[in-house]
Amino acid sequence: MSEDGRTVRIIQGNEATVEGAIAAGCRFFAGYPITPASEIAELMSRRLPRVGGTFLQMEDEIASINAVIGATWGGAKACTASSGPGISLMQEGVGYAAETETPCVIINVMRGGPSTGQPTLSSQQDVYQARYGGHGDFEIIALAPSSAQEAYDLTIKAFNLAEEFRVPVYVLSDEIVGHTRERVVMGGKLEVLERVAPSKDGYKPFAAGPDGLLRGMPAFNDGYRLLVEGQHHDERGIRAGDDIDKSATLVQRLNDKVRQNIDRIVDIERIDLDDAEVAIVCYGSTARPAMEAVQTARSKGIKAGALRLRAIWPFPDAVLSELADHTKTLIVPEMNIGKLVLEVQRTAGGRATVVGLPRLGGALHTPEEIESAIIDAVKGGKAQ
Amino acid sequence: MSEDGRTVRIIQGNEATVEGAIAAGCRFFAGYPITPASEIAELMSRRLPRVGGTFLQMEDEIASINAVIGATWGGAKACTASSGPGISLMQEGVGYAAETETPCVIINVMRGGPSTGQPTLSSQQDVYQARYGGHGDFEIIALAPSSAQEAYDLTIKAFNLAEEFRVPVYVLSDEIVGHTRERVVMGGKLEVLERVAPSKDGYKPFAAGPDGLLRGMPAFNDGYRLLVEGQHHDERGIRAGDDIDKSATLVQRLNDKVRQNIDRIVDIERIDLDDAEVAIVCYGSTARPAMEAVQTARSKGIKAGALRLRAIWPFPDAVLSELADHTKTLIVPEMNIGKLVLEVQRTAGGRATVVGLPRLGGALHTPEEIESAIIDAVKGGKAQ
Amino acid sequence: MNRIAEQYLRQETLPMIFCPGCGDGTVLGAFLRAVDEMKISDQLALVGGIGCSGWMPVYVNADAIHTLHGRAIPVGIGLKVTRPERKVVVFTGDGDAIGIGGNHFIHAARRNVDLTVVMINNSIYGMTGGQMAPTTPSGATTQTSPYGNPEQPFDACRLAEAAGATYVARWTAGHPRQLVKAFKEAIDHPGFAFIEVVTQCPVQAGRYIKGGMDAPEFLADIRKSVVPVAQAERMTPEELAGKTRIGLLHRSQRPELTQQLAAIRGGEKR
Amino acid sequence: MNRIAEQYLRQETLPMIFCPGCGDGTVLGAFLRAVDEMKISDQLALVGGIGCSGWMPVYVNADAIHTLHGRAIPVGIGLKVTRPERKVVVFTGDGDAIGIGGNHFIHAARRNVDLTVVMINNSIYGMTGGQMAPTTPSGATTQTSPYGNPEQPFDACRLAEAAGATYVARWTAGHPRQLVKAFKEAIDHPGFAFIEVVTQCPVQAGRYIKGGMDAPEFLADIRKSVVPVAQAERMTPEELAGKTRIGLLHRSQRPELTQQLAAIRGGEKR
Amino acid sequence: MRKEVRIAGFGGQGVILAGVILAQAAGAVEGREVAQTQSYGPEARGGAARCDVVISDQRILYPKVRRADVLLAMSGQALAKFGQGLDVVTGKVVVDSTLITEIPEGLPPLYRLPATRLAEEEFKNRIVANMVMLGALARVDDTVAFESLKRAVAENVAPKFRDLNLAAMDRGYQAVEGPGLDSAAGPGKGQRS
Amino acid sequence: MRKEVRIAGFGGQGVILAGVILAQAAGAVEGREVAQTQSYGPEARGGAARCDVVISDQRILYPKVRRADVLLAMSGQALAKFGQGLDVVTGKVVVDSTLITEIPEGLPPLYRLPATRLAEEEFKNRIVANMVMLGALARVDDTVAFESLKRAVAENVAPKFRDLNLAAMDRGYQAVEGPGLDSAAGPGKGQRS
Amino acid sequence: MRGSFKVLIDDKWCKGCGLCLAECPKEVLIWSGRRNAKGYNLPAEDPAKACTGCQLCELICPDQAIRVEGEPQ
Amino acid sequence: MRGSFKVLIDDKWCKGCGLCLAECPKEVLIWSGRRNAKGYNLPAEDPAKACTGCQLCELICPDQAIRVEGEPQ
Ligand SMILES: Cc1ncc(C[n+]2csc(CCOP(=O)(O)OP(=O)(O)O)c2C)c(N)n1
Ligand SMILES: Cc1ncc(C[n+]2csc(CCOP(=O)(O)OP(=O)(O)O)c2C)c(N)n1
Ligand code: SF4
Ligand code: SF4
Ligand code: SF4
Ligand code: SF4
Ligand code: SF4
Ligand code: SF4
Ligand SMILES: [Mg+2]
Ligand SMILES: [Mg+2]
Repeated sequence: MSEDGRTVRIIQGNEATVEGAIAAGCRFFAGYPITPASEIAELMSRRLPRVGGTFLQMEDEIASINAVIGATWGGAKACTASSGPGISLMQEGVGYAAETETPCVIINVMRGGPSTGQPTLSSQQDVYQARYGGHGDFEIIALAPSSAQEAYDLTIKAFNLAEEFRVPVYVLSDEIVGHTRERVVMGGKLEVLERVAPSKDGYKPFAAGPDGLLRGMPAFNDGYRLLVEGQHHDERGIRAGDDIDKSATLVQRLNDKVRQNIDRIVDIERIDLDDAEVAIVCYGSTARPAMEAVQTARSKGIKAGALRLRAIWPFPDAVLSELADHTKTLIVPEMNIGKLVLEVQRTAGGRATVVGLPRLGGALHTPEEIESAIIDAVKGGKAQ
Repeated sequence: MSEDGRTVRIIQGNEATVEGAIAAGCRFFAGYPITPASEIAELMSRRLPRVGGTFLQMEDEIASINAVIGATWGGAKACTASSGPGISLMQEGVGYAAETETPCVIINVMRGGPSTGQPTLSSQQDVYQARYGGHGDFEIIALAPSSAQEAYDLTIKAFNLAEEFRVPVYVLSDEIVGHTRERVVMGGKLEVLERVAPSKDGYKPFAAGPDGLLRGMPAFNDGYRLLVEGQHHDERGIRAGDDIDKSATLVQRLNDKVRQNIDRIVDIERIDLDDAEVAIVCYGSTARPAMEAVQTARSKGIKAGALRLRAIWPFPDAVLSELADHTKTLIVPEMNIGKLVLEVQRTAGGRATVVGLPRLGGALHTPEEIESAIIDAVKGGKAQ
Repeated sequence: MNRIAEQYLRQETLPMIFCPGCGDGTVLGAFLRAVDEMKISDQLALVGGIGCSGWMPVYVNADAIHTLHGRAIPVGIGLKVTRPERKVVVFTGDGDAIGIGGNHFIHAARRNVDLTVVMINNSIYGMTGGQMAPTTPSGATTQTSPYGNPEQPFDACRLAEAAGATYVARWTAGHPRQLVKAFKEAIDHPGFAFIEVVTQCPVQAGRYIKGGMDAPEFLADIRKSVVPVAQAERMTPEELAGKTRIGLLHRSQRPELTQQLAAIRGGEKR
Repeated sequence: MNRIAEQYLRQETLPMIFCPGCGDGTVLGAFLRAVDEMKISDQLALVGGIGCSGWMPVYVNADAIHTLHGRAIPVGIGLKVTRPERKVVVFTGDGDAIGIGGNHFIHAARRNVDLTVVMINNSIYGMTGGQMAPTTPSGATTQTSPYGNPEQPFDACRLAEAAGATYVARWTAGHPRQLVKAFKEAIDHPGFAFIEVVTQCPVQAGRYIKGGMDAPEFLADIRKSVVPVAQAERMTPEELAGKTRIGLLHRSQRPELTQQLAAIRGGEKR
Repeated sequence: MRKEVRIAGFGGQGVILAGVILAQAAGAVEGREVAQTQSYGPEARGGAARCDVVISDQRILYPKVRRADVLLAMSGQALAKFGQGLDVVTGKVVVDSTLITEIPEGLPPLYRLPATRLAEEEFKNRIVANMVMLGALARVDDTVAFESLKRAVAENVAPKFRDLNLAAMDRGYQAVEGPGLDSAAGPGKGQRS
Repeated sequence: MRKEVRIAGFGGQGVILAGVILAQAAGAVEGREVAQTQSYGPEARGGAARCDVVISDQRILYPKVRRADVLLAMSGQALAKFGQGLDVVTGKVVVDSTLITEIPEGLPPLYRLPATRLAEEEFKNRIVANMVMLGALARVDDTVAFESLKRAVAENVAPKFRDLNLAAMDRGYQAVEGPGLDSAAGPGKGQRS
Repeated sequence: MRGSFKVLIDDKWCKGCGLCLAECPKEVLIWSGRRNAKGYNLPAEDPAKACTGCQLCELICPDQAIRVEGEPQ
Repeated sequence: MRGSFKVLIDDKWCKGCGLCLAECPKEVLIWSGRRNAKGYNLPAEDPAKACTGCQLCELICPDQAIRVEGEPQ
């Protein structure tokens, strides 16, 4: 441990995620083993009891997300972790968390799908599932780490955002981030949002402030006599699923509270964008060869840059739209069939050429592969 | 019954769905009750045994979709039906069906969400879930009926497409379509794709033709010695999840077989589009007030038209792109926060103004509301 | 409205959605009386599943969460382990508890988590309009068994015991006083306590299974079908045929989950 | 390779992914012998769950489907009811069958569907690397119970019986001849037949639970821990403590689902 | 011509069945386009019930009732809730005067009959009040022909209840009173041509 | 400077642990950037095992090994599979000559030591062959300092196995033979400055 | 344990299910002929019968609509 | 039931688990000292011992790598 209380360790992204969660105040974890996320549960089972927390291995992922919801209303910061198949099973529970404004964190260490797919190989195929997997209209927040360090940092951030926005927040890690051992600087002065108990005075648990957000987070048996309801409800939590106006108001707010406060969420790294003609839009582990490709291209005098999204949902429409205004070509490398590239296309609105660079099968793009896409773009070789 | 063997009945969309399924050869249904889809299970329980089929009420929706998968490999055309919460639970199973190229039909009678949401009121909130709800990259097909008649017609079509493409096909009905009693013409000469047993000669169950599609559909215990595998696999069905090339080949094909044959799937109704300046892009029950609004607008001399999507997935990019080229404004009314409008925006690529007309709360748009959006558009009142 | 209800119901949520003559209201009344006698309304964490029965907690003026269909128990576990002194009571239907939620049910029993789980057995899916449940008698007609139920029902109490529950009782909506006592015992019991309550559902089960019985007839029918455990012991198998035993069916002691977790947190090696 | 394996294994799928000394291979060998004696390889519909054990069907040269984790039983039901003469055999792990898949398991038993369900009980989640299972002994250390398992295990056979299974047997990987007989009985049994096989998992359970036992030691340890039912009847509770009964534990007759469905299709009112 | 009919009252009064019969009469018997919707599901239990029928000779696009042409009200709550939306000139309201005693202001022409009392007293079966109301509808408006309603009953009601229902319908046809009706109408009036 | 090391052999040989120790030596002890990856999961059981370590003084972007600078091969399969990718001039291969008898053509400079035999015979424990190989790595290449590897062992191996592992590592350092090595090297050579 | 008891039926909550009528061992409760705003039949005390205050009606009433008042004498 | 039996061990499939050695009641099987391509130790028949043909080794071998040949005399 260094003087400022920081320690450096060489650990896997999955372990960094666990340390980040605990540093963020997570004191409850319920999960179910699955490759390549199991280390998160395993390390939680070791660490949590030592900090006064609780680890539960549940009978399945459905029970896990629901236990997380119970624990959150019980007063704990809580999370679960899984991969594709397990995350699919959690969709109903995630929607419940969104509906009831239950802050919680879901870590998806992505592997190749669909179905059992590729248990031991990486992918970024679940980025849309995070947003659209559940039924009904609601917004979530999703962060995508590119390294073990970010697995640590963004997990802390995920817990903070969950508390601030009272939404489920995904950490969209992947097998590569999860299983690569790297240097991680931990501890020190961290920004951690502590849970604040709301005043009981005339308290309406689901009455939002002008920004659409609920203030604080109450717990059961602290005198609130809470009513938490998964049907649409009014500000007191009383069911209103057959009331068109109240239902519309609630659902609109559940979406707007994230959309309209997107500025508090957007998290991007800009690399050499000022004069870039070609920009790589990237996230997660794919961003690593992308950034290397940009370095190499620059060293060859090519005006390339990169926009790395650390927060992918809500999608930063405005940032991309602006980028499209100033860049000729946007290249979007992804370890999937081409998904966020659709968002980039939408926001670019025809004002820049958008090139998808999808990769299936589980192997990370090589920097060379991305570099050659950059060169193609500069040559005008590929078009939308 | 009329001379051509056709009968007319006044029935709910849910009943029309059941009749369509049975007409299409469905002989197995497994489901679990849920409002507003329960009538489908109830009617199946009455009808199927009478045509030699099997109805099972399972312990949950997960069991339902998996029993459907088993029954399909057992030799039956099969389907299940549910609504939001149940469909969320089926996501893993739907992905398995996609991975194993198991033809099956999933009927989602949409209600308001998220979560328990609005059990008795309608929505179109699950259109993205149909496409992106499961983990991993795969394509499904989704049809959206606007009336009881179409609930019948499109259910038949759904079964046919499932057989042709060997994919799960969604019928995205909704509470309004499902519960409105209307005239339905049934029977007569129907186009039904019968299941064809492939030749056993050198048969590789997962070897596709040049169009990416598998030929025919074998059944268990018919001498094939099949191996059906949810992990990525080769043409024989042997697991290959750790083989990057074989995995990439399979996933690419699972997507391409739908994408590249989209012309066989696209199903649209064009109303007064030839000279339209404003076009309503619509689907499902929302299309009804939309079409009425177009009629009224035309009667007032406004150059309005409508493009009604009966097949919403795969999204007909080319059709919309072309429409954007010839139309000033595209208006997209939806009973959700604004979802397919994003696809329209993407495909319009800035070449037409795209206006979302979302509606939450469970009430159908009125024709007047849509008409006034048309008038606004004509006046140039609203922009993207 | 009676005194207990006035004191313990969350008035702004009324009226209750239960149909006229539904047993759920009676069971809820008995629960309120137990709460009153135990003076524990501040310590309660009530959890409801989805189904008519799952609405019961919503009407009680205590901390309550109305969860997803079948998922009340895991939510209850999350509440319990985060503050073990909480009295977590789960209200659930036969479909909710042992239909879709069956896995959580048996696992909670196995872990012997200190929950009280009240299962309303109305032999049917009430809320969704009368489809068969895993408790529907064999041969009974319902909305999804028009030709008679081809399946056989669970004995929920037997299942609970085999899975590991340490307090198992069965009563009916016609035994409100016994229910008050059972609720008190179950809440005090340090482990997984299960109470099955056989209730009349005049609107769905009454219509589809019972050929249109109204609430008083239905309740009378239920009372006829049960025998107290003590009496059952003196009866021959022939006399017992078609009868359901009621009363305290099982009580035992096994390590309880939250205590085991506390030991782990305390650094004890188990 | 022995004659049976040569004849019945799907050669192109080999080698099997099982670790050296894993009991799964032995159980599979016994199954192949039963298939050989019964001459039913054409009628088989094999269903595997996800887990090491779930891979067993993949290696057999018969129609086989490798399903999702926990979902083998509903897939098996779909196969069974569409052609009732099919012999559907489900291979599943303890986690697969009574962990995530517990609900399907008890409901299939309740319905008494004519399936043969073979559950490999290795007391652990093998495939995912040694996490605790619902069968892990209380106090045992695993990758997710580093301070000792705070939970108590299921008795899968007891659960099956309470849920309604009509054939229930338990053997170990050290009883291949008895397994051959049990497979034949179970496949012939017209109803839900459950066989639990206690196996050595030297790589995960061996390492984490058993302090590093190798396969022969582990198997010897398992053999020491079991007693045949007949013998158990003659033993005192003290002698039986910590022992697991093996053999045919339960056999009964109740209406079977596919037959009930056939009756309905035939227009019979049940 | 598009016609919108709303039938409303309590759950348990057979409001839905009345609407279904009406839809069958117009759609199946008369071969016209119909769209029948209703307040739905367990949520409606014990509370209000509503059934809407839109009838037209053309394809019905918007399937919902915007402003009913005729309201059959079977509870005070229903009348209070739905009465106001009607066109005071062209609209019509039929009330069950057994259950509805207070009539709010501002309603269109009002027709009354003691449907529930007639059902209870003359048919010893409260549940046929809905058919009494349907009979009245045929009399006060030409939405569908009375004969079509009768055929719809014959085709959609269990045989053992058929005659009872038909008789109740007849009784409603006769008993309804209001603006422009002969006090004792014979069948034939209100027929659709 | 970016350095890529690949260690490969069978499952059960401790290939992963060797890579982890190497990563700890470079990252935790020497404070450099590292990225260690491995063939993973139950799928790898009984079959091939591989562990890759990338070491650099700058932020490591691409974390995977593209073309290893050093390959430690502990099985014939591993050598056959991974040997070909190396640069024949700058690359280095260290083989466990107990297990690898056939050496394919076209490899870069080759170093050998009978790691498994030394482990079995001298340390009575086959599993320390991985440490023997790591010791050899320190000798043939300056990827990390030998001292750093030793500290990494001290910090990451359970106390009761520590000395055994350190001794095995020393033995490998001494035993390895190949181009440009003194036959009996003392510690100190191969140190990173 | 006779006394002077009064059985108060709350019009607002009663759903006219009839369980109280069936439950009362003394047949104290009868249909009043009145209906509440939702149209439910309401029970009432039969003035000719004497309530024992056993509270069985109060306990069985699903809608908590009954309050038995009075003291055993 | 003595006879002339031969125990064939299939190098390709054997994983060297040792179960056959432990299982043989006659201790016929011993480690051969040979390894297969995957590095697994291979068992072999001890020429000094006589196999009874009981097939216990064949039955227990998880990898179906054993074939006991021969006829009971
Ligand atoms: C995932 C999911 N599936 C189905 C439903 C629909 N649903 C609501 S309640 C219910 C069953 C109610 O039956 P039971 O649990 O027995 O409770 P009851 O109403 O009989 O008290 C069902 C199937 C749902 N809400 N969620
Ligand atoms: C939905 C889902 N959750 C988790 C997993 C990961 N997973 C694969 S196998 C397995 C458990 C294996 O244990 P068991 O069923 O006991 O089989 P074994 O490997 O021990 O034979 C798990 C949790 C998965 N594939 N799918
Ligand atoms: S449907 Fe049955 S269980 Fe539900 S409230 Fe009505 S009577 Fe009660
Ligand atoms: S992990 Fe255990 S159960 Fe799985 S194959 Fe290895 S030894 Fe067998
Ligand atoms: S039991 Fe209660 S609700 Fe039922 S009739 Fe009597 S007072 Fe009314
Ligand atoms: S208190 Fe007892 S006696 Fe009096 S009315 Fe109620 S049930 Fe009858
Ligand atoms: S039992 Fe089989 S796999 Fe094991 S050592 Fe013997 S022959 Fe080899
Ligand atoms: S057949 Fe029997 S005696 Fe012969 S080697 Fe095998 S186990 Fe030993
Ligand atoms: Mg029920
Ligand atoms: Mg297991």
